Amino acid sequence: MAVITMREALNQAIREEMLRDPDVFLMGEEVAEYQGAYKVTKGLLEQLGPKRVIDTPITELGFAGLGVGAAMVGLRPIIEFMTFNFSILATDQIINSAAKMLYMSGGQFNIPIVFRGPGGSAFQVSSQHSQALESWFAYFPGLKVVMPSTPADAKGLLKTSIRDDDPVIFIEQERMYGNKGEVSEDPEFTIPLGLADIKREGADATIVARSLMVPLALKAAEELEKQGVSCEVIDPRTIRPLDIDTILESVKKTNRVVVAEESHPFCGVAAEISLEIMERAFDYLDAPVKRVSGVDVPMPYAKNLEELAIPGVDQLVAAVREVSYM
Amino acid sequence: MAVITMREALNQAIREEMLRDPDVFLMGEEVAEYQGAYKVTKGLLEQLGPKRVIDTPITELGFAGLGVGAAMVGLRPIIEFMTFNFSILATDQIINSAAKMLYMSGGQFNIPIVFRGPGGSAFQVSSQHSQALESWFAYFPGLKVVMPSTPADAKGLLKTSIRDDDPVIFIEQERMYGNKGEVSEDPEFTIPLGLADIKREGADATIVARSLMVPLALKAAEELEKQGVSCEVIDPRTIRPLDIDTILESVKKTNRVVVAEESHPFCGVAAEISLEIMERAFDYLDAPVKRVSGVDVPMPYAKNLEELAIPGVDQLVAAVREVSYM
Amino acid sequence: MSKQTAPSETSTGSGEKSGTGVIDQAPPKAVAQQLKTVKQEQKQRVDDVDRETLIGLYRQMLLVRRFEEKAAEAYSKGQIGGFCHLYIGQEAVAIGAISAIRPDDYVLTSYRDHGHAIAKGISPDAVMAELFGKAGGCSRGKGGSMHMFDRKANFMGGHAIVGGQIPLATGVAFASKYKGTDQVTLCFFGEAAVNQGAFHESLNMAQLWKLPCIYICENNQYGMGTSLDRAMSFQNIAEKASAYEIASEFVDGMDVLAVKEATARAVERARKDYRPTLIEVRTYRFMGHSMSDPGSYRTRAEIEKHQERDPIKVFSSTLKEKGIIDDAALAEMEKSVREEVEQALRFAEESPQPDSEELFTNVYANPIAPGSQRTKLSNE
Amino acid sequence: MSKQTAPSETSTGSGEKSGTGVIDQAPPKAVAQQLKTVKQEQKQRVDDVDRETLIGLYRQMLLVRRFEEKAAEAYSKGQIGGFCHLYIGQEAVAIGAISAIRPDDYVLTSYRDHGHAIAKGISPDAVMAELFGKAGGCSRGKGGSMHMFDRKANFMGGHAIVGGQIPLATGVAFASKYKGTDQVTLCFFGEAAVNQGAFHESLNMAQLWKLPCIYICENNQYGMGTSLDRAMSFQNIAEKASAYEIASEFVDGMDVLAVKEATARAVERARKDYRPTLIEVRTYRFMGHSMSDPGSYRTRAEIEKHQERDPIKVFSSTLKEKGIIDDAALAEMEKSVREEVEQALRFAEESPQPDSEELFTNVYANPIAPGSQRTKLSNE
Ligand SMILES: Cc1ncc(C[n+]2csc(CCOP(=O)(O)OP(=O)(O)O)c2C)c(N)n1
Ligand SMILES: Cc1ncc(C[n+]2csc(CCOP(=O)(O)OP(=O)(O)O)c2C)c(N)n1
Ligand SMILES: [Mg+2]
Ligand SMILES: [Mg+2]
Repeated sequence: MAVITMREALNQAIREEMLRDPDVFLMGEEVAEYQGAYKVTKGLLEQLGPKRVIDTPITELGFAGLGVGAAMVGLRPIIEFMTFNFSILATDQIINSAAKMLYMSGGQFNIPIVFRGPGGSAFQVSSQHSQALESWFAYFPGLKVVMPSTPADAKGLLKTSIRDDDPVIFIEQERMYGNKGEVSEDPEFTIPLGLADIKREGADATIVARSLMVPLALKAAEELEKQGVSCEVIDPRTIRPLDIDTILESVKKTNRVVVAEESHPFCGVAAEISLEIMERAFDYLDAPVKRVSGVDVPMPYAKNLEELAIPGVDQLVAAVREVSYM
Repeated sequence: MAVITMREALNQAIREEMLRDPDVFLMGEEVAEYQGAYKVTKGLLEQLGPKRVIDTPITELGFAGLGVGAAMVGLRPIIEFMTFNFSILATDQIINSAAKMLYMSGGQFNIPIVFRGPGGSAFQVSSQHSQALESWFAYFPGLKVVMPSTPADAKGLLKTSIRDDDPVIFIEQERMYGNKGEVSEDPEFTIPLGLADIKREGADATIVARSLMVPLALKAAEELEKQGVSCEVIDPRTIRPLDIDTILESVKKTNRVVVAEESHPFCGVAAEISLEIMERAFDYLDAPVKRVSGVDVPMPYAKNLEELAIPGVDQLVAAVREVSYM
Repeated sequence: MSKQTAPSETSTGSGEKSGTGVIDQAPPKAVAQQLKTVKQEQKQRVDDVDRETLIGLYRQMLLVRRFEEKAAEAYSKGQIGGFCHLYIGQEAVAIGAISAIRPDDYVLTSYRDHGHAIAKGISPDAVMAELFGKAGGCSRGKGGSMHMFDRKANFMGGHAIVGGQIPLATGVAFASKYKGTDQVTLCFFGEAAVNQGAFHESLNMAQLWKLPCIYICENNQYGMGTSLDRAMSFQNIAEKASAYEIASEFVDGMDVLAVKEATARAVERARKDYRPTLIEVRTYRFMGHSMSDPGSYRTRAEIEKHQERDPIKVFSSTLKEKGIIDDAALAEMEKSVREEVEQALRFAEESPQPDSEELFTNVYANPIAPGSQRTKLSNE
Repeated sequence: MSKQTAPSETSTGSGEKSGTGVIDQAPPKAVAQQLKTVKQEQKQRVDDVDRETLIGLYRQMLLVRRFEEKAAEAYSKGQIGGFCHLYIGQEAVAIGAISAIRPDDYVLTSYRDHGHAIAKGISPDAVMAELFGKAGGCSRGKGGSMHMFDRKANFMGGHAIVGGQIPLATGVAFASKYKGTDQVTLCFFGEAAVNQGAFHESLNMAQLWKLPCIYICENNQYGMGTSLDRAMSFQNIAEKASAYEIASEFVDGMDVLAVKEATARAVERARKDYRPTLIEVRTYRFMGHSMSDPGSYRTRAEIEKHQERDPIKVFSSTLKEKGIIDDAALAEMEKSVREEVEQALRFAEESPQPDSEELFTNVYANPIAPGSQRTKLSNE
């Protein structure tokens, strides 16, 4: 297994699936000649040609809808949003067409499409370019939502998403594109959707973390180990469908939970996870589930403010101590 | 106080505020000559003239953005979405412009705008026309979200929303437009945002319900009274900012909570309310908070299926019995 | 120098124009004149079409008309719910256009989709049952009036968001070119949908990438209660094609043969050269926007004026004058069509409601039961 | 008959066209020719403008240029973060256009907004401090490079969603007409934004309702790495105005006076008659799309060719040839501009970071503390 970056892992996943299945094509702004705004699609135009790797005009609604239409007749589009902030212009086609087509056609037209790109905060790109939208899409039945936190997960989950017969929202984290990890080179390496991963085992408290928060949670767990608290870190990886069972098993063992997210809190994924834990493991909880989120304000530009806007290791440590009544 | 419909109450609110403040104007599809697709804006064109009551082309993104621009220079637009389903096309301007303008301009440009119209389910209008989007908008700091459940609340809250200096998402329920109730005729009658209303007092269990669910919760409470359970029914009325204090006070008294909503469950408002209750009143809970939501599928057309898709009185009764361990 | 540097003149746009009212204010004489012209042109066109096709076209228009009259009746009785947008008056558009394509070509349209569905080959039984929300409906009762679908017929749906089908159709056409087939896609939409950003974005992509999509704007002159000129600054829709350098054509939608011919020209362009076309079809709806529309924005007189050019009446009189059909045959056809519609009604009434379990099916093609993946993995 | 029934001809659109590559492939001789033409035209225009204005225009272009060169330096040192889109090469557009409006008129633009901000009267100090994310910035450090704002200057922002400012500007113009003022609004955007639905929807409303908005498309021929002809099927942007019957003009963006004059004509139309205009300004950016753009989609030769028509160089040589300014005065001006930029840099460096509390301010104009409304009510 080679050590590669998340960016390379995503690139491999797309490349391998495109080589495997001629119905897969890639479309988005600057994905072809420019090699991707964040270089995730590097080399794909050269290898797969302009028929299958397509630069679009800046018309998110239009090309998202075009992708859904192509998927209706059996193609398997990968639609890149340069960032998920711009998917906001395309939500009508994602939510009204992609998510509902199978249902409202009485089972006739499934939509095998992947919408992918970076989401969440980047570095000082301010309010309109720093949005975490996973809860937005996960709200809608008909969509699947995936957020990897390691290069291996990125590759395995993206390959599965491309093979999946339903619309998948695949949210990468721009700050993590350079993160490195071991990744299988087996072209049949995939990771099922709807399966959480225990990133670290522990006995005293559970941290549920996704995407950008996973490495922070692991750091917090290390720090807490020194303080005598053994933390289990669970990464749901797929937000919808959510593997609540894995989380519940952990809760039943540790009796204490912190849910971490970089997104805004209100009606976010942590709220959903907390409710599901409460519904199904209430009697196991020794403390209320603690939520640690990004702050409830638009993202500011100034560096000092931006740093305050996203949860850090210290906050996670404090949260675990709080639920441990330390 | 006259007994009028929710439709008339909304109409009065708009009319009074337009008479009070010449900077208020109303814009949307079919709001003027057609008198509103659901007749909420009846008579306004005649009384206030075509300069202030304006029919638009079917360009939701465009006229939502036009409203935000007009609000930047001091006008106070009321933008009607024929239904909130169509606001999905306009989310970019609501979320990237209206919600963030004050923040990213460092406090210089507030956006006094109301986006309003019917949301949630109607009668057999199928998947694309039956969506509850309150959690979607409430996710974003910068927006306020209001959902009235009685004619009086509708009038008092809409008037306050129009006078408010921030963007307000005001979601009416189409099935409730004909509901009747007493409404003040005092042109200074308003209801503050961020204030929940105790629709019925009770001692044994709390039902938190909004919009369409409020009358159902009241019916359930009547039924439960007969069974010996005294229910308190709380209507938050404003989803953001959420008056969690009123809910907490009730929970501390009853120790049992059901949160009802017609929306999909995942990352919805009930999840948020549950988490906040858990965070701040964990030790008062005698049972986990119980969520009763619309089902987690797109809305089907067939009448028999549609009826199964939205919570009914029976489900609320059963939920209260469940948290009461009956 | 590339051509963008060329135009240096100032174009000053139009001046003030009426911003209200009914747009089609032709005086009575002009209407009579128009009617005469249609009929004359139609008579010439008849010569190029074989008898069977002509009679088939007529029967289809009649079938859609009678079908919808029956649906309106059922709606009034409460047998059909939700929104129900009738196509009465516009039949020549769907029937004419769809008669110019092959069964394996694709069609997408808006919520006003009963006519297109039947024209594309869905049985009236299945369409009526869908209106009734029954299991025998073409979308198994889950879609309703606005969401007719049929995979076998390549009928890719009625879509209820104004303009929503335009990017979708562009994608279906993209797929044909991608796969190298010669299938074309017809995309129908109302004139009010032209104002949506989705129209603009789609036509640009279609011409940029040369996609075999034929955009058919059914200009019935109103979007709900708003007349064209109150919503569109420049109302010559066919000419808007020039902003994308796309082929375009304007055609009279009251003449089924005119629509058929124009579509056939566009189909040729699309099938052979993967080139898109925008066709503006001038038509008129005789009923309200939907079953719940009071319709006070149009005068009785205006509607009646257009009814003189009822595409079915015009066509039957042409066929009679040309000796293609006679009164007896017409009466016979009327009878068989009415029987077909009665049969559809019976089918719909008798079809069962969808099973309650159907509420939860078709959300995902690959549903993932909670925990199922874990089991799968631990079994490995 | 109304005009919509008129066009019955078939327009067949364009045939195959190149779908790739650099669009502006003028041979060297043509460039020289072009340069000569600009200069000749500019010389004639100079005669209609007073000396002080001419020198002011020149100084402003120079100020923006030197300001951004300094910003690029600071960015490389890590003093500025995020995205930073430079305007170098395009200065004649913002400076020329904004010189044709009054201080109480409005300006909105995209993320590429430093030049417009300074041209509209925000001090270089405040713009630089904003880039540095400091409390002294024109958006108090909360907006950054892409979100310059100044209420006093009626500078209504840089906006970071491509096309997002177009509906907003339409609304600002709507408000002027609503209030009955004669203020006009300038809305700047790149040519790639023309493909967004927001452009289409806005221009239709502006002409339908006759709004005093001037849409200025800065056609620098690339949207990031995508050349115009790879994204737009018909590339004559000024002519797209005809799809809305809107006034339009094409102008050379390397000539500050040409831009000023064209804008002045549009302003007249907007101020007097509330009529919108679309102006396509042909320009070119000399730097990458943003500071992080490797820029491999253009050749050095292509950039250099355009640099020959550097709007600042062209204008200084015109002014010299016309005897408006001499080398000594130019050197003097260079010095004072550099001092002004140094001062801005010092200001930005010395300005404090926003207070941590600022994280939570400006979310709402009427914030509602939890529970506060209850107290208020029980006090009543
Ligand atoms: C995005 C969106 N906005 C509004 C509506 C409500 N609506 C349904 S049909 C319609 C009028 C459409 O008119 P047109 O496109 O001319 O088609 P027609 O109904 O005349 O066939 C409107 C406003 C909708 N369904 N979708
Ligand atoms: C809706 C949206 N899509 C994509 C982007 C990313 N992006 C920023 S600038 C740009 C190119 C815009 O080109 P153009 O409109 O020509 O303006 P220019 O940068 O040339 O001034 C792109 C794709 C964005 N900011 N917003
Ligand atoms: Mg119409
Ligand atoms: Mg550009």
